Amino acid sequence: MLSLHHYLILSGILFSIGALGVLIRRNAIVIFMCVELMLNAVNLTFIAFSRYLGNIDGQIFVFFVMTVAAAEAAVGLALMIAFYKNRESIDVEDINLMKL
Amino acid sequence: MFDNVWLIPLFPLIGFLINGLLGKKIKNEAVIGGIGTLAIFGSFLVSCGILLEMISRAPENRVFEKVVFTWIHSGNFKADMAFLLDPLSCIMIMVVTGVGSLIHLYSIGYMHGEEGFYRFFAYLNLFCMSMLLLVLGSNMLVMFIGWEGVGLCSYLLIGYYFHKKSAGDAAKKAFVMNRVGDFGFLVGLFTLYWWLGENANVWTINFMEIKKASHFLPYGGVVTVATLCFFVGATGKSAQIPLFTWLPDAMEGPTPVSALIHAATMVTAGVYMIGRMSFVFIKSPDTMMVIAVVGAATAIFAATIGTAQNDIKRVLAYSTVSQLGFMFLAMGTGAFAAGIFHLMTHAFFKACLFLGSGSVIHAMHYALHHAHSHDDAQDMRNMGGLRKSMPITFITFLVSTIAIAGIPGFSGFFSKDEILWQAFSNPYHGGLNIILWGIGAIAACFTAFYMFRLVFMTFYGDCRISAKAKGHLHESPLVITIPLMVLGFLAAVGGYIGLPKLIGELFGGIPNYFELWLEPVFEMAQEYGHQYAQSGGHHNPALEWGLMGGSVLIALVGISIAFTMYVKNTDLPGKFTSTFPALHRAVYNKWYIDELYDFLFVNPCKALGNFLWKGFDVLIVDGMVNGVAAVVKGWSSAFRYSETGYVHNYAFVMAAGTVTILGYYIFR
Amino acid sequence: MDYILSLITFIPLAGVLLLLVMPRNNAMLRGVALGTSLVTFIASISLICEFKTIADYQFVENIPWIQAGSFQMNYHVGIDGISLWLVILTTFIMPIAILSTWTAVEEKVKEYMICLLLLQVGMLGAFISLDLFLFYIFWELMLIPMYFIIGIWGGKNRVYAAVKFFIYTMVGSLLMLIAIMYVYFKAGAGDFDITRFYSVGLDPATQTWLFLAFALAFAIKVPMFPLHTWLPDAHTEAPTAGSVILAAVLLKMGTYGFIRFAMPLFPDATARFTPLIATLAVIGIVYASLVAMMQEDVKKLVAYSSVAHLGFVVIGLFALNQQGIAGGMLQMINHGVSTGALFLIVGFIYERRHTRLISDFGGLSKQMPIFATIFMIVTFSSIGLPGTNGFVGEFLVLLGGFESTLRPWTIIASSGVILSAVYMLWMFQRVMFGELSNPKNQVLKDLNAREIVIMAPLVVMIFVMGIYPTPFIDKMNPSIDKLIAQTKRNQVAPVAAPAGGSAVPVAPAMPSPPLGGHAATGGDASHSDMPAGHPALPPGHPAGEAK
Amino acid sequence: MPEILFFSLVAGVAIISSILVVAMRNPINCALSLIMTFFCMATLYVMLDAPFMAATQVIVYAGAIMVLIVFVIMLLNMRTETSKNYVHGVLVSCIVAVLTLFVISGFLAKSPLTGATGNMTPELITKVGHTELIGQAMFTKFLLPFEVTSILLLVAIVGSVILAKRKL
Repeated sequence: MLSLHHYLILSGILFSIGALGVLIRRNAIVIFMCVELMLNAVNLTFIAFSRYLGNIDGQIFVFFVMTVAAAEAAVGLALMIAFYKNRESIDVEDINLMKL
Repeated sequence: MFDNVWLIPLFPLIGFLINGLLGKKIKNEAVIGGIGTLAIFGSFLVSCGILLEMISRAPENRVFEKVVFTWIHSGNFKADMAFLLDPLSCIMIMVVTGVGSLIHLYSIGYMHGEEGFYRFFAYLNLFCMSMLLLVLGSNMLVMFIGWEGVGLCSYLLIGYYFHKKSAGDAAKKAFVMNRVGDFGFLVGLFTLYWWLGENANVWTINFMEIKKASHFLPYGGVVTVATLCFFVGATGKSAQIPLFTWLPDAMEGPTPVSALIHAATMVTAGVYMIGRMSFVFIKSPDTMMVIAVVGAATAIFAATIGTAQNDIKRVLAYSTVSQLGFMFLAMGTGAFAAGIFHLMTHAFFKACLFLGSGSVIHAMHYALHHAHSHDDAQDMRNMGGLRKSMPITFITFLVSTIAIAGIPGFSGFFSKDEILWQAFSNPYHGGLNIILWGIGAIAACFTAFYMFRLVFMTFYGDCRISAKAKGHLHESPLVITIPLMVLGFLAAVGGYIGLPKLIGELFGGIPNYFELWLEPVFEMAQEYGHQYAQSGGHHNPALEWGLMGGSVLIALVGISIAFTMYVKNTDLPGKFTSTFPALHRAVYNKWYIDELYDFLFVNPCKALGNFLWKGFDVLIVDGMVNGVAAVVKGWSSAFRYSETGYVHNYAFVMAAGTVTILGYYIFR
Repeated sequence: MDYILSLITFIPLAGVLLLLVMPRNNAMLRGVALGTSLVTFIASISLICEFKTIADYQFVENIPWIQAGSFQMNYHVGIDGISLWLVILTTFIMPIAILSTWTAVEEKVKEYMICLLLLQVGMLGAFISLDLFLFYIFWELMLIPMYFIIGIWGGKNRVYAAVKFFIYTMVGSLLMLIAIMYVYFKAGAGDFDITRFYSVGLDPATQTWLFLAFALAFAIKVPMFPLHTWLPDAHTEAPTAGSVILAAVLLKMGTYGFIRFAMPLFPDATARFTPLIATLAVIGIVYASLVAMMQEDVKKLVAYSSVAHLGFVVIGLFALNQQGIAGGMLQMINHGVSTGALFLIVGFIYERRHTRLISDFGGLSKQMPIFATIFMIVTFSSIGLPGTNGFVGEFLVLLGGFESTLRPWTIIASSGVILSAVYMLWMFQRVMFGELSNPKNQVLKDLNAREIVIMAPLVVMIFVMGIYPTPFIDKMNPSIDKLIAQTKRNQVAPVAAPAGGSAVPVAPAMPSPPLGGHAATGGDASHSDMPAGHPALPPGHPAGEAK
Repeated sequence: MPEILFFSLVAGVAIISSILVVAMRNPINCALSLIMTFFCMATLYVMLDAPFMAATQVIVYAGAIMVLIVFVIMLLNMRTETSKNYVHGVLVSCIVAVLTLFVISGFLAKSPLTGATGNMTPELITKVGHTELIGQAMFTKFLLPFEVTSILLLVAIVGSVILAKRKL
């Protein structure tokens, strides 16, 4: 029987992969996509719990997460474009104003 | 009249303020000089009034104290701005204002056309005010204002030609050496104040109150310490060994300054101070001996240097140091009245000598200037034969020289002879007396020698400047010669108010008026002195006559040597020099005392200062401070590597941290 | 007139607010700042007029401020004879300081003036605080504007100097904060009123540590050898106004702290450390004089002379008798006037020549006669010539020292009068005398009207205080007596009280407290005759409160 | 059983495609893999009786956001990175990722996995309809957050316009 655990483990795997991507990639857009991946993993958890606990609140949260993700996409991509205009690159290693 | 004593220092102060603040705008030399001279002359008139009133009073009513206002009052310490009139200060104000007035008058002529004419008169007035405060002060602190004030004026006036480096150096040297003395004065003051307060509960610095409480003071002990400190102050101010080297250098100042400050008044402040506190000094036999020995040593030491100098003013300067030595010798042998007497006569003849030399320099300068010659106007080797062109200067100069040499009939004879006699016969120093007398006599011989050497080199022989310049030589104007004549007259007759008893008896018992006058001042000191005096002096008239004759003989010997060497046989000095080159060099270079002081004090101080600054301050203290900073910086720069500035490093650390923390909570 | 002290303290703050909203018109900004400081000065004159010559604190304001549980901080201000003159000195120096950099500071004038006025608030506040907590706040408040003044408007090496100044002072004040807290807990719950702390009898061991903490903070500020190295740097780099204020007022914070806090609060420790502190002060005098002698930079020379002068002040204070403390207090004011004037003078020539090296000058007397006269007066005041202010203070300090147990130290310190003459006159000679050889110096202009206006009040003060110092001394005398009584009595109390306590008038028959355990009660014996006995505290509050 | 099979299939595809997202060099490929993952997610949502969420997932994520990303990638004309694809700490990062997974598993193993239960049963969903259930909750209980969301979006719009327009 398909249980909550299945979903949660899948979600954990996806989350870990997303996190790995965030940590190892240099391309800002790819990192951004990995963040989206992590968000999705969380969404999956929300919905799974919502289903198994019979509580709709989780799904509403997913809704909000999506909104945030959309807003994030808009602003984040705008930032990247702005940065690219400036530096001709969106390599995160070039975002190093704080470096000594 | 006594109540108006505050006017005496006030007049010069007003003169100083007017000339100092407005002098630049006035511009008119006659007005500036007039204000300056009138100011001090006003003080002179007041002083005369005070003198007359004092004479009219009975001897026991001659002490008067005038409090103007309370200056400092803190706890049990109180210092009033107050003036003390007694026979001693009366003599001093007469000398200061009298000689001061004449020198002011003289300066109008001498300083004519100098840049900063007003400045000169302002300083001169300020000096007179300080000097008057010094002699009139009724407590040690008011005296100290004057004490430092005259030092300041001396500094200002020596540095009058401030664009000359030598003048600046000399001024600084004078002030600093005076400061060393002041240090002694202060410590002495503290010691006396503290000891009297602590042990006798007399918290005072007032002379009269100290005098009243002086019976509390022990013989020797703390008094020796205090008086020695005071004596250090006196050596600084009065140019005694070891602090005498500033006085010859002080001749960088204009000549009237040398006459007023460095001959007649300021340098005698130390003598005056000892006289003022005679009742304290006498209580320490050791100090008295130190004073006598230092005085005698200075007298002979400076006299030897005086024999080899060529600068006319420097000879006079060393002569001053030497004569001051005589005064201290008198003070140290308990002959306070004789010391003060010599102070007074010395003020007359030395002021006259300096002013005379000024007159000579003035003339020489004028002549050389007009002949476009760059020869030194003060070098006696350039002079000679001036007696023809400058008769008044010559006569007054000669009179004063005779006076200083100690020829009977002139003022210097009476005072110097008195000192020598007292040195020989005083009851305090036992076997040392004869040595003191001997040194004094030899110094007197030297004095006669170098003074007449000066006269012969300057006024006799042939003129050694170019013929062109010779034509320009002429007698100085009246404004210069009048003070010379007055001072010359005083130098001749000033001694008769203090006729030695021996001579007085010859003329029907004329008393020694001077000693009589000062008797109430030094009475107490004599009383204390008798406590430990040894079996009285040898009051043997025959011996006194003999010594008197001896000292005259000594003076004549000095004069005749000078006559032989500088008039009759002018090759002799050169031969002498070539026979004893080392001796001559040493004497000519003032026994290398300046170099010795440089080596002993100045250079080590500089080196120490430099070491402390660069070695200690910068290297050690700052090094430690900066070292701490460097250590912190080193650590932080090591830690800095954890902050790479790359976003993913922060992300990584954040993730790892989160995982660690969560892991801890989940698996604990 | 009840709020006159607050008024004086916060007028500059009002000036700051006004400056904040003003447009960036430099002339107007300077005018407002100057006006503010002048108004403050005029207001402070009323303090002198209204001041009664008694020992108590006057113009007292005591308003509850922060109440956090048992902690209570009050806005408690007031002055006595000791702080009166320092307040006046501060308000007197401020307009002069503002005028001094009228033209020298052209950048960020608004911020500069704000910093200066804020600094004034801090200084005045520190002098009038009677609440330790309030004092600490003002003490720290001073630090920040000064840091900016040095760090922004300073010379070449300004950042180094500013940071050094900041860190040095901060280290000290942190320790002081800890000590304040400790004293507070020892005293038991209540407010931070210093009069309350005066009566807390601490045991000698505790006093030692607390005294050291306070003394370190104050010694750094004074500054005493060997904690002085921030001073030459800070002075050299600071703009003229900064140097003037630093010398004239900020350094006094240290000595004021000693006399107001460290000595009466920890009398035993004071007695114990007097030889040490006197030694440091004497070393400071001789050492700084020797170092000053060799300086090549005029400003550094003056800075080192400050160290020497403050050494005299410290000797005077620790002589702990009427003359010594009065002399020390006078010397503080004198030093403010004379050294302030010296820094102004250095500022004048620096503005003209942009160098401070002694070797670059020489013969200026010829070109600048007015300047030469003023410079000479100030120099002699700094040397301590009788008739100028420097003498009275120095003399009283030495006299006081000589009367006290510090006699040997005083004799060595007296040699400072020689050394000060050496270094000051040598500097004066090299700068003002000699040939006017440098062509750049031949075109120097004499002082202009503004500069004369700046110097005139200082020169007047130099003579007034030198010739008639009586009003200054008279006004402080009762407070000094009280201070001495406090310090001396407390010195006896913990030791002599068990033996019978006859040394002090003990009103209630209190059992003598055991030493060590609850030292907080040690002050009971002396509590009853405290003039400002705290009503909130019953005499002899239980020792348990101290926990 | 078929449920589990199907789940495994979908989950496998999701994992593989998400790994591809991390591993692919070309951003476009990454984006396409991500879209694949999103579709898998939508499928899973359907399996969890949340069809409305599945639809939203497809529309918002796969539709809007991914289009935006692809657009940007193309706009910036990004090519396959030749060398410096990854940062240095790949291995360490992998360890952290594995640890993350480990921690999550640990949490799952230890936690009772309970929470506030509700009355939403598959029967109710089929009866009332998922969309309506969501709508009811959204416009009653979560009305205020919902409205606030609009402000968030507004801010995002303004922000992105400014960022993209202004010459930085």
